[in-house]
Amino acid sequence: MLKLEIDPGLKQRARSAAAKIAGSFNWLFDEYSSLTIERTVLRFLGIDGALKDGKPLPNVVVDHLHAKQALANGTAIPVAKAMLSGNLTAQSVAEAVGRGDLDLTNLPSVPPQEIFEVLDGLSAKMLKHIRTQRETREQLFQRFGPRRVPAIYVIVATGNIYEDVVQAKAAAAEGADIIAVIRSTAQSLLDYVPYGATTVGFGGTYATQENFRIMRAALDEVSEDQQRYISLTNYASGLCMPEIAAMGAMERLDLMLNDAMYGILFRDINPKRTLLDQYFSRMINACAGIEIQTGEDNYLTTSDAVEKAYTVTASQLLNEQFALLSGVKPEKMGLGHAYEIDPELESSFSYELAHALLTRELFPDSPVKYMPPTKFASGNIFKTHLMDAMFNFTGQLTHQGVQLLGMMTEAIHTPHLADRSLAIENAQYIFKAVKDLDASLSLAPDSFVNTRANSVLREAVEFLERVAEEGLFTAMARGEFADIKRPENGGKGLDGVFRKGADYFNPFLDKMKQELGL
Amino acid sequence: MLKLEIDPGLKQRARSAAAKIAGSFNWLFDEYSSLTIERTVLRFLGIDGALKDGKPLPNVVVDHLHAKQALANGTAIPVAKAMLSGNLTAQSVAEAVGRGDLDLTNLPSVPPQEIFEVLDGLSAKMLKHIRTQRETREQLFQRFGPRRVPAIYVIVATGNIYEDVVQAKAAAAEGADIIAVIRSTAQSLLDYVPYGATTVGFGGTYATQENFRIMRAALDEVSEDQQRYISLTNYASGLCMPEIAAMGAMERLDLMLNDAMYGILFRDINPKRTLLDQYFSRMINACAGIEIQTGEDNYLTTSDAVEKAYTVTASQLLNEQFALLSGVKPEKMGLGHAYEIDPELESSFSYELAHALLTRELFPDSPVKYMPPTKFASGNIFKTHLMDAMFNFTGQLTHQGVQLLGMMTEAIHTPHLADRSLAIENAQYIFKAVKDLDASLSLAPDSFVNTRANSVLREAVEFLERVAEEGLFTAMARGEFADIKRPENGGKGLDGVFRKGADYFNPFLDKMKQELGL
Amino acid sequence: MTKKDIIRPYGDTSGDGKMQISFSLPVPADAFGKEAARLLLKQIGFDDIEICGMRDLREGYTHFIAYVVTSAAVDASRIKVKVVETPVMGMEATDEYIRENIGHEITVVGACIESDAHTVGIDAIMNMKGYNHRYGLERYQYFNAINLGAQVPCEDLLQRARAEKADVILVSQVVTQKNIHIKNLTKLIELAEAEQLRDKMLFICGGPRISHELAIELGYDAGFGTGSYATDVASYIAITLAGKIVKG
Amino acid sequence: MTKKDIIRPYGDTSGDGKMQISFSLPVPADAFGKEAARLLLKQIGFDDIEICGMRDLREGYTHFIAYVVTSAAVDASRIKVKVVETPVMGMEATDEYIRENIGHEITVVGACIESDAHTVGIDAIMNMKGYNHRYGLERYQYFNAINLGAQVPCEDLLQRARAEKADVILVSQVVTQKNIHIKNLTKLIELAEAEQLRDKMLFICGGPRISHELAIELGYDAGFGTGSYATDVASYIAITLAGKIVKG
Ligand code: B12
Ligand code: B12
Ligand SMILES: Cc1ncc(COP(=O)(O)O)c(C=O)c1O
Ligand SMILES: Cc1ncc(COP(=O)(O)O)c(C=O)c1O
Repeated sequence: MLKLEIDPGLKQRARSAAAKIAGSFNWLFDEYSSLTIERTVLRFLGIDGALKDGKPLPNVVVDHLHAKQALANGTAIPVAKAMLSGNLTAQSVAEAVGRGDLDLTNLPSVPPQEIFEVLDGLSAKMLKHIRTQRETREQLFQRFGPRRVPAIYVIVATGNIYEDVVQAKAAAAEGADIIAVIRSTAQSLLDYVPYGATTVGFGGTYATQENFRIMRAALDEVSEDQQRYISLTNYASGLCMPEIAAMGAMERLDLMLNDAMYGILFRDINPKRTLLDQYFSRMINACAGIEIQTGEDNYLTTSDAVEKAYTVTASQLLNEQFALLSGVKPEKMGLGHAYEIDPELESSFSYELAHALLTRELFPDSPVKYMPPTKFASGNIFKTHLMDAMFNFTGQLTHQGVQLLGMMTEAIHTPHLADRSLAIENAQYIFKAVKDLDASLSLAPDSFVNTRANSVLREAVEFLERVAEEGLFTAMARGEFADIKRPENGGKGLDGVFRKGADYFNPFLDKMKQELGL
Repeated sequence: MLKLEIDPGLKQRARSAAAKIAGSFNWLFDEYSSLTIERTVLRFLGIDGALKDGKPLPNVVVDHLHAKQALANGTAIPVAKAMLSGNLTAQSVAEAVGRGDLDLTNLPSVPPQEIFEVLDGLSAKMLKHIRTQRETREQLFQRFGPRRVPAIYVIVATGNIYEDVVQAKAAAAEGADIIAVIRSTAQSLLDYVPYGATTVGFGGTYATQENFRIMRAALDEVSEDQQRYISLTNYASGLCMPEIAAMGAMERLDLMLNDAMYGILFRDINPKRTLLDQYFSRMINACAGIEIQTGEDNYLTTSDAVEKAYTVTASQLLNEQFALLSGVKPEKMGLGHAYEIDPELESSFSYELAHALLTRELFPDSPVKYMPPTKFASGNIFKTHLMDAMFNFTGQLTHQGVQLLGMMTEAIHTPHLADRSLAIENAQYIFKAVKDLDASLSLAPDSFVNTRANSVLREAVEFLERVAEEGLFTAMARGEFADIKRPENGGKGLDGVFRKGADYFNPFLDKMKQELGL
Repeated sequence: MTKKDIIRPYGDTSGDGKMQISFSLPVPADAFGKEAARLLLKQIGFDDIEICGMRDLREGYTHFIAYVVTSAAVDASRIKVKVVETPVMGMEATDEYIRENIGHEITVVGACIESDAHTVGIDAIMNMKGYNHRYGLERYQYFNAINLGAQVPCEDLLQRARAEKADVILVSQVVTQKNIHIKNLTKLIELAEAEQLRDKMLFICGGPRISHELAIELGYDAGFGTGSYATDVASYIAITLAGKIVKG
Repeated sequence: MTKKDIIRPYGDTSGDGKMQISFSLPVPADAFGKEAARLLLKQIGFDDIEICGMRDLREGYTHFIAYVVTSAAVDASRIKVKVVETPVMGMEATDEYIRENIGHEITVVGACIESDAHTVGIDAIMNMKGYNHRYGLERYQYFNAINLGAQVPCEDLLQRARAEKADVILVSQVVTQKNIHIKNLTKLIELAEAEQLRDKMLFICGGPRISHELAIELGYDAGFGTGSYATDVASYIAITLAGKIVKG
């Protein structure tokens, strides 16, 4: 078996530096909330739908309170109050606010006990629904058998949810285990989640609850046909992390892109907003039994895969520590890395083997998310197909958890039906060909592969210790991550972060913490 | 390094069985000659050209003697006699015979000493030419540096030598190290070698001396451009093995397909004829410093690559022993094998790794000729391209000598210009990616790969020992090889084998034996 | 004609007409070459031409990889497929069928004709062993299968067929370079007609580039392409010969 | 017109017209589907259609792989290529050229506009570091390079350009799905015209699917595609602006 010999002292140092960094944000997690966290609470209470102009009702309600500077204690209490006063459902409360018929800051007083009872009932119901979804998934895996390793993950990205369904079903029938519906360009930057089924998107299809529902239903159908549980995934990251996580939990998504720092580094979302939102959103993922996936691949789409290999390792370690704080179990942490090596580099495969093994060695329980070549994919589809084959080879040889299949048309267009099919054929052929190869091989300890893995880890440790020393926000402000400077108070969405008032109440946060043993 | 642990006793038994089989043909090699051997002598004496109807002059002269039952003592003496009597060149003698103006059985007598003097002069001159060609090649390799390992070998097969030249030059410029001009369908079965430059062939271009010359000149030109010596190869096997070997020697081909048993098994050429012809033809190859390549891949185009893997090993061992008898050095023996594994087989890559390593382990000095997937190549060019990548991976990982690149259009047509270019791109990418991978890896002794290699060798040994017991011809007659029954006196060309007379003389055979220390 | 009847290529949106193309031109790998490639595709009639790959093949040639949109569409209702229409039976069923409907052994003579030496295909149909878990004709009780092997001249095949009083001739053609297969198959049929054998036997050809349609066009009774099995051929022969007995 | 002037695809024989094609159709993977594929290719105008691959994509779709022959040919003498024609100078030479011919710093404002977040391309042109061993414009002595980065609304870009008194605007567009790049680039030019900025600056766009020709068509001064370097852009800007000074 291919097994690295890694200096145990280094591993130990790596984890404690990362834990120190992640552990210094209790002030943020405990004392702050954000607009999207509040909108999540509303969604969980049962508020959905949108105004004619497309503005979702959760935004309407939160903005209403925000505008009146009445958000400090959260949205749960005022909504519950309004429900009790008017004998309304949460949804009707929101609709009334939307029509301008109701002012949540001007409600008759209600005994707090009644308020907490209402909220207790609604939150118990929602958490039960989420638990049921988790159990349904577990039963289906029980019935159909576990996911293959690496799982075959493909994207659909037509922009039209109905066209996506056709492509997803075809992919599942050909052997895909996980379907990712790629989001429309830069949905990260929307401070709301669009509503309803959508048929127009650029580079992808909007993440909406209805779209989740449509795709989940389609995949449940194929799962029966194929007698194999087909997982569904989408992106949480962005200005609506917890809301989308909540939608995923309600609609039984099985995995979600959820990176602790992606929004900050790659979308210029405010650091505080991002860390705060990811904290709650991952808790939702954890309760729903949803496997999170992190976005380390993003470091390598702009930087060199060899020179900056340590940034991937460092980010994996941080993502792990942040995930632990949200109650995510190691076997649900799909940490990321990517085969973004220059195909012109001599021994490119050996470098990648070292990097892939290092991830497996550091995170043995993680269903690692392995991303394909994209940066060096070119208009030469035949060459890209080969690079994808080398990527598939590495994925199977080193038993990565999830193989995000590369497409031979990566540099040209979002995948056509045939591109995806050829990608699945590629993976299936290579996976089968090298199925048990690992069992025949071993690694010389003084070999290039082993040496390289150790040196990447050493660089990561040195980097993390430096960051632990100066603090994450300072380091980010200095451009230590991905060569991009992100000041603590810069970026989008800072005005959506607020300090909790003395009477702040979020019925879900507390219950989830309890459920997760946090 | 990937190194097999092979039972040394098995290796020993394998070689002695093969040596016993090959060593039992001295009666044939010493006491017989064939029409093509005699035509070779004539070609070496300087006879070339053809009659208007296309019949080559060497055939005219040999058939003339054969018809008059005057061939037993060879052609050298009668031709020399005619030269002396008429003060003619060998060529004019042949032309006169061709015109019907000269009867070689009816010549005035000439003192034997004069005859031998003439033949000694002509043979010395020709052998010097061949030596010069060999030295030229050696100097060019000296100047430009050695061939890469594995060497990149591609075929051209347009049927038109001038079109072939364009394709060969393009391939060389893209990185090919060896150009093979594929022969027109079934040239093996022609009992003559066509004359002159040819522009019409099916599935390939006729092997003619003029075509050899045209291509060699073109490649010499590209070698200068590329500052890399580009080798040329063609096929000797068939009813004209020694003649084509002679043409290759004269025109500085660098490698030649020359399998001891191909003609028998795959072309139904008589067993005696084939073994006899290969004996002399390989001697010519050896004197010319031409690397021979054997045709073990042919076993697997019809049989299963796993079940019949041992037939490849057995044939390699036999080809080695026959080659040693002709004075071919191990470093000039390009023994063959092929990546003909079913891509649907689980662990196909591990099987192939075992087979590829076994060949390298048994023949460490051989510039092994490694053939690509052909049988399982389908009209799905994308899939075939991937199979070729796995083949290239194995070739580089196990340091095979010559990689005969697969083409993604293998199942469709003889290669288009772009197909060949994509094949070279495939090889160059994979070779570079896994360049030193071998150095990082080792093989567990009880691994599947090691166990499999030992079991293939064991099957080969048992097979060879059985054949050694009953004799090669008997075994062939019983269909032990490639499941095809080939009786000793069946097949084409037996009537072209004759027992040497008491005064038989072949001025080249003796000199070559001497030169090769046989 | 409903919308469903119009068949157009599909990339990722119904009827988007997307196609992938690659080809080589005798042009340099530069803006001039790329424009030549674009014009060529335009001349063929494509729209939205995106030349995404350009590879220098040396010696003045360049390889282009492109995605294009075609406006071509096929009317499904006009597609007429010529296929072998007899149902396919298993080996035992076929033997049983012959026993009942024909009552005697069927003699089949097969070969790769002329220059073609690719026997694997015809062996797959005729030899005992068969192919992909379907036994070949030799294994059938009611077939007398004579496989002459590789590179059999047309004359020899017909002579043997006559001598054996064959009911069926099977011909394989694999090499298609310069349409050699068309030439060889035509030669066989013409000789058979000249020798008045054509109507005495079924003439069946096969090979990776043979379709039933092509076979009919060349004057054969049936053609079998890639992925055919002995079961297909045997069923066809049995049912067709039984039909002739009834008619005759 | 000599024979050399006629450009036709080449497989392995001059002018053989061979092309490789693949595409998907909403048809089953059977004889009917294959015939639909053949008819489609025939309708496009291809000859010698050989459908060598047929892959079931499920959900009623099938993927076809084919080799065909086209009779199309391009007349070399009619190919007119619109390319950036200014010679390419190195960094030092360009700086020197600007010093001599323009005499002051050139201000360049660049951005990925609207929804596009692909900054790697424009960074390659503008940032210090550059790309593939060619420094970006920031590094040039005579360029004042202001890179606004990703997802900049057209309005903001123009406003900043006006504020900086920019000589040149650089725009990158990488995403092309549903021709979003055409829409965005057109929007920028129309706004610039409305704001009377169009003639005050050079407008240059770039991206993997941008050609000089397309740029001109959209109303830009120049366009740069895959494999462009800062040297190309800097030389073009320097020489073009110097020309304007002379003329103006
Ligand atoms: C194996 C092989 C060989 C072997 C053949 C061994 C043998 N005993 O048959 C050897 C090594 C001898 C060989 C030699 C050559 N080959 Co070859 N060979 C192949 C290869 C790799 C596989 C063919 C095969 O066995 N397929 C498997 C069988 C089961 O499939 P099949 O033939 O299609 O048969 C099925 C159906 O078509 C049908 N069928 C076929 N025949 C019949 C007949 C009847 C009556 C019926 C009902 C059905 C039927 O049923 C079969 C079962 O489903 C192909 C490439 C490829 N991957 O296809 C090249 C290929 C066919 N060969 C090719 C060439 C050019 C040659 C040579 C001419 C090369 C040369 N210059 O030396 C020589 C000469 C051969 C000759 N004289 O014909 C070309 C043909 C190009 C073309 N389209 O014209 C190919 C495509 C390779 C290439 N890309 O260049 N070859
Ligand atoms: C890296 C990358 C990303 C990174 C971008 C990081 C960053 N900071 O730029 C991330 C991960 C963020 C990303 C995201 C997305 N991407 Co993206 N991405 C790529 C990728 C892999 C490489 C692009 C690249 O960096 N090329 C290298 C640079 C150097 O090349 P270049 O851009 O062509 O630039 C050169 C020239 O074009 C020219 N040039 C470019 N701009 C300019 C400007 C001027 C003025 C001049 C003179 C010259 C010039 O000079 C440059 C140097 O030579 C491509 C696939 C590929 N291999 O091409 C997909 C690709 C471009 N992405 C794509 C998509 C769809 C997306 C998403 C929409 C996916 C999604 N739904 O989430 C998102 C959203 C992004 C958005 N809002 O725009 C598609 C676009 C499909 C299409 N044709 O429409 C591609 C082709 C992938 C695919 N097959 O789906 N992506
Ligand atoms: C972690 C993560 N989140 C989200 C996204 C994409 O979402 P958006 O384009 O909306 O930022 C990506 C894309 O690479 C990602 O890696
Ligand atoms: C050893 C050997 N000789 C010769 C040939 C081909 O020559 P021919 O088709 O004339 O038999 C081959 C083809 O595979 C071969 O392997």
